[in-house]
Amino acid sequence: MMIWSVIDILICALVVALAMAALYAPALRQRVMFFIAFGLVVAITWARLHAPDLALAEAIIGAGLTGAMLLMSLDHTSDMPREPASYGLRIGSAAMGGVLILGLMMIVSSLYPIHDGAPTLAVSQRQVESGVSHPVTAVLLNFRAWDTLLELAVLLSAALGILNLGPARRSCGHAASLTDGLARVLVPLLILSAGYLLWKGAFAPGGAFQAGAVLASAAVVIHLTGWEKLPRVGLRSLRLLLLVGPTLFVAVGLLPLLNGQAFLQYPVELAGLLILLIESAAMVSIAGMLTLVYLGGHPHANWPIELVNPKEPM
Amino acid sequence: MGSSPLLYAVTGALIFGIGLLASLRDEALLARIIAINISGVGVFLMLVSFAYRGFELAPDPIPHALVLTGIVVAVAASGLALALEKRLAELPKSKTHKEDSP
Amino acid sequence: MSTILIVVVIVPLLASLTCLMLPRLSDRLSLGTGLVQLITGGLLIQSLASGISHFHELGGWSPGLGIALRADALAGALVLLCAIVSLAATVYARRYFTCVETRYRFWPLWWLLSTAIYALLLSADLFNLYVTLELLGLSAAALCTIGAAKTEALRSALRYLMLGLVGSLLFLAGVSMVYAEYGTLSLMALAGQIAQTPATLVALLLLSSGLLVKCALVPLHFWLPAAHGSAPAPVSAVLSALVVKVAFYLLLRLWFELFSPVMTSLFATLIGGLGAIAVIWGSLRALTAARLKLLAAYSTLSQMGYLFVFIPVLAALPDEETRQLGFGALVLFALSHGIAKAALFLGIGVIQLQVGHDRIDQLAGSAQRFPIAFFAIGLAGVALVGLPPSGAFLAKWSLISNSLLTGQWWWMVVTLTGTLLAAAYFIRVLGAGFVTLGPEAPVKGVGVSLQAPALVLACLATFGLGLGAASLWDVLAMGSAGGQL
Amino acid sequence: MNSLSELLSVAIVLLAVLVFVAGTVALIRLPDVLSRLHAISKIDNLGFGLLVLGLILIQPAWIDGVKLFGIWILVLVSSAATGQLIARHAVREEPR
Repeated sequence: MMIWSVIDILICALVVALAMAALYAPALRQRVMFFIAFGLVVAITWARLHAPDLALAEAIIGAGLTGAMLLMSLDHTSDMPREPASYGLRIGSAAMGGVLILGLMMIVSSLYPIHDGAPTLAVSQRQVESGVSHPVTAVLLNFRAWDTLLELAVLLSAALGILNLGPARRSCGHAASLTDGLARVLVPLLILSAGYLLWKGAFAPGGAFQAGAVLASAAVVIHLTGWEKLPRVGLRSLRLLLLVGPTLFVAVGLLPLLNGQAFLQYPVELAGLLILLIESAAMVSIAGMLTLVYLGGHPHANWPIELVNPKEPM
Repeated sequence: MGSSPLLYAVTGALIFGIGLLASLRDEALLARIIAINISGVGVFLMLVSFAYRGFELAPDPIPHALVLTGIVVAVAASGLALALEKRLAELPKSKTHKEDSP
Repeated sequence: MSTILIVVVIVPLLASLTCLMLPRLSDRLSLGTGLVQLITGGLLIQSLASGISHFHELGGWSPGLGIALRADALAGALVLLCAIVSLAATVYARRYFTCVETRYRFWPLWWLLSTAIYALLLSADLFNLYVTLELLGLSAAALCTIGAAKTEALRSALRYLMLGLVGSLLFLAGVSMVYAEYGTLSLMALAGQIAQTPATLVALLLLSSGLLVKCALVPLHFWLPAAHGSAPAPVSAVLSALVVKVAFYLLLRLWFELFSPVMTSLFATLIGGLGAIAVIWGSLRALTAARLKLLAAYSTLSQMGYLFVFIPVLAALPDEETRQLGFGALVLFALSHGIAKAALFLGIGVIQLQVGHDRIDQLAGSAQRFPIAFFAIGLAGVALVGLPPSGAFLAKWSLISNSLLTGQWWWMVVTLTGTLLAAAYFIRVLGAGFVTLGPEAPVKGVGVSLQAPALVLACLATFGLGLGAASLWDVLAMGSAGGQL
Repeated sequence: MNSLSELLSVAIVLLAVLVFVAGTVALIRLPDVLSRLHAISKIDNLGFGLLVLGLILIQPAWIDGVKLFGIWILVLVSSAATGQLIARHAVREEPR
């Protein structure tokens, strides 16, 4: 069993080293590269800590999408002005920070051994009523469904904030036949695996967020290859795309209120089906929102609606 | 064998601290977004290592759901910040004189 | 299993989604939603006053397993405050944003912000509070950039967003440590178990510092004046009146309900000291502010300082009865500041919309041109300074008498100097405004429905809360506000 | 206790590690972009290929072997494409 602690030490050392590199590398471009590597090693850490859902999400969202966004915004960020703060200030803040971090590390280690709280035991006991056999999906979409609904609202508010800002990034795609070929291989595969991830979410690691993120990465590939031939997403369908996830979630949540039950209390026998329904709608919306978050602006000039004349009488 | 989650929790606390300190430094926005994301991963690392129950037992699913929510929230916030900065870079450097009434 | 809590939280979310789907209906829909929220808030307070405590286990799972929504008198009072201020700001925003397209972009985000506020006030789960805090920060930052946002507005919104993220991260670290130690996230379950251990103390520090960043207490305040000063008027009204106050509500919840065994008097005095610095420093900066909105933002800083000065006084109060009254005074002060500050920002917005700028030294003649708006600003000033008819006067009076009762006379000195400084910077505004222009000045009036919300709020702040304060106290007493307080 | 296939897979994986190390050293030491590119693509197809082969041998279910093989094909496709793009960019940069 000694071998595992060696591996653990290696992984932790690698994670800390990449974090330091991503924070203190001289040039911005290097930092982004180190950050993407950091995201991938963290995905391996989640796998080591028996959290496959998070490994998927970290690889796709943490390293993939966030990395792609950072790379795309590198071109309009001037490199950092090189005037480091006074030597004393830097040493002082580093020392003070170091002491605080050491204190936090000692306190965290004093928390062990961790024992299961009441909610954890309740999750395993009542797993069968949740309608799905994978515990993480059960917690996400049944026991703590309110968190997930608010999280969709967070994504929606970010997407709306971005849509109101300005035009989206121009696709810098030099439609070379090579990238075309790559996209022709990757995009169908990504869409296929998104569907697979969505379906698998009920009984194994996967689910709406990972599937939505995979779809968004397919959109990133399309944006990079600069395919103009694709049908333009109309304003109304863009709005519908953003809405279908949260709206369906709220609607399914409100139904139980009609016969006196609590909000989001799915009938036990229908729970599995309802969760699949919510997840597929959420996947579509998440894919749309994450693509907009990557594009950094609205694809249509007169978002949110085509006005006949701007001063349309109310 | 119970020691390994403690190692990850302590690493998580270390990364959380380092990331937070770096995010307070006055640098290009991109660097601060990277710092905040790294600090977020630090907290998630602490959460997941609190959930780890060793090789044989299944881990506690609740922190995994929390961290999944955290990852998605982090990418939403980073995306909004990057879009704001892109817009700032696009706006003409001179102060637009049109007053704030739309 | 009270469904009124669900109505309070879900109606704004549905409104946001419908405004996004059917932009042409969004104006009328927003007015309707504002009214529905006001009625629901009234019903909630009424049922709380008659002693019913509201509880809703989401998904039907027991609180330990699932998330629960809960409303006691404190939460009910703030829900009503939010309903009143957001209705007034909604009516105002409908006229303020003349461009139709901006309004269509404004409404969905506006109702997402309201959803975040209501969800945060009613939530009884620690991690759920983190998600609502994030939704609050993101939608508020997005709203600051609505309309033709200048570079200055964008830059301050970006700084606001980044600091909000730092605050949320600190909060999340605190949440993870509480979960590691106690194994549960539900506030009710935690309230009984919290014990005096080093890890709990560190968790309290992390949670509190995260929230202190969000309600801009002195060392962490520099983002507030720019953000509130450069946002559109209805947004900065809600930012100053509600968003900052909701973060303070969370601090109250944590300090007095969850972590009360860990709260030492030293911690309370330190917080009171920081509050005192905020009161003085905020008022001084308001005195020298060049623009009306900056003045209002600095005044928010100093008024929030008062709320923190209440903390050591309440902590030191001996018996339960006076503590209940003192807590009632704190809530009264928070309500009256919220409504008065919203009235002030909405009034300033009227002037800025018409005149094109809000520089104080060039305000000449604005009392002539916008009599209603300027009267509303004056009335709001009365409530903010804390002159007799207003609720703030009663709250400050109770603060001063309690501070003398507990022998901490210095809080009285801080309150008095703060009030004098506040009076000074308001007189400066009124003086500049009442300078009359020559007869030939173009007196271009402004639509009443743009000025009415500010006036209604100002009257509510001074007369409504002043005369109706007694009913607030017995609602709080009946609903056992703040749990163990 | 370890059967023939386990011994074989350990050997192959060690070989793969060797290729990774060699590729990394080459990446650091080689002077210009194109030759470095050569080193990286070696890591991708040969090193990773050996690693996948080693892992396939000890997979209980054959379907996992197919998945691993699929992963290798994907890595090959993407590294070929990116290698080409980097090379074209490097060549265009060179004359200046």
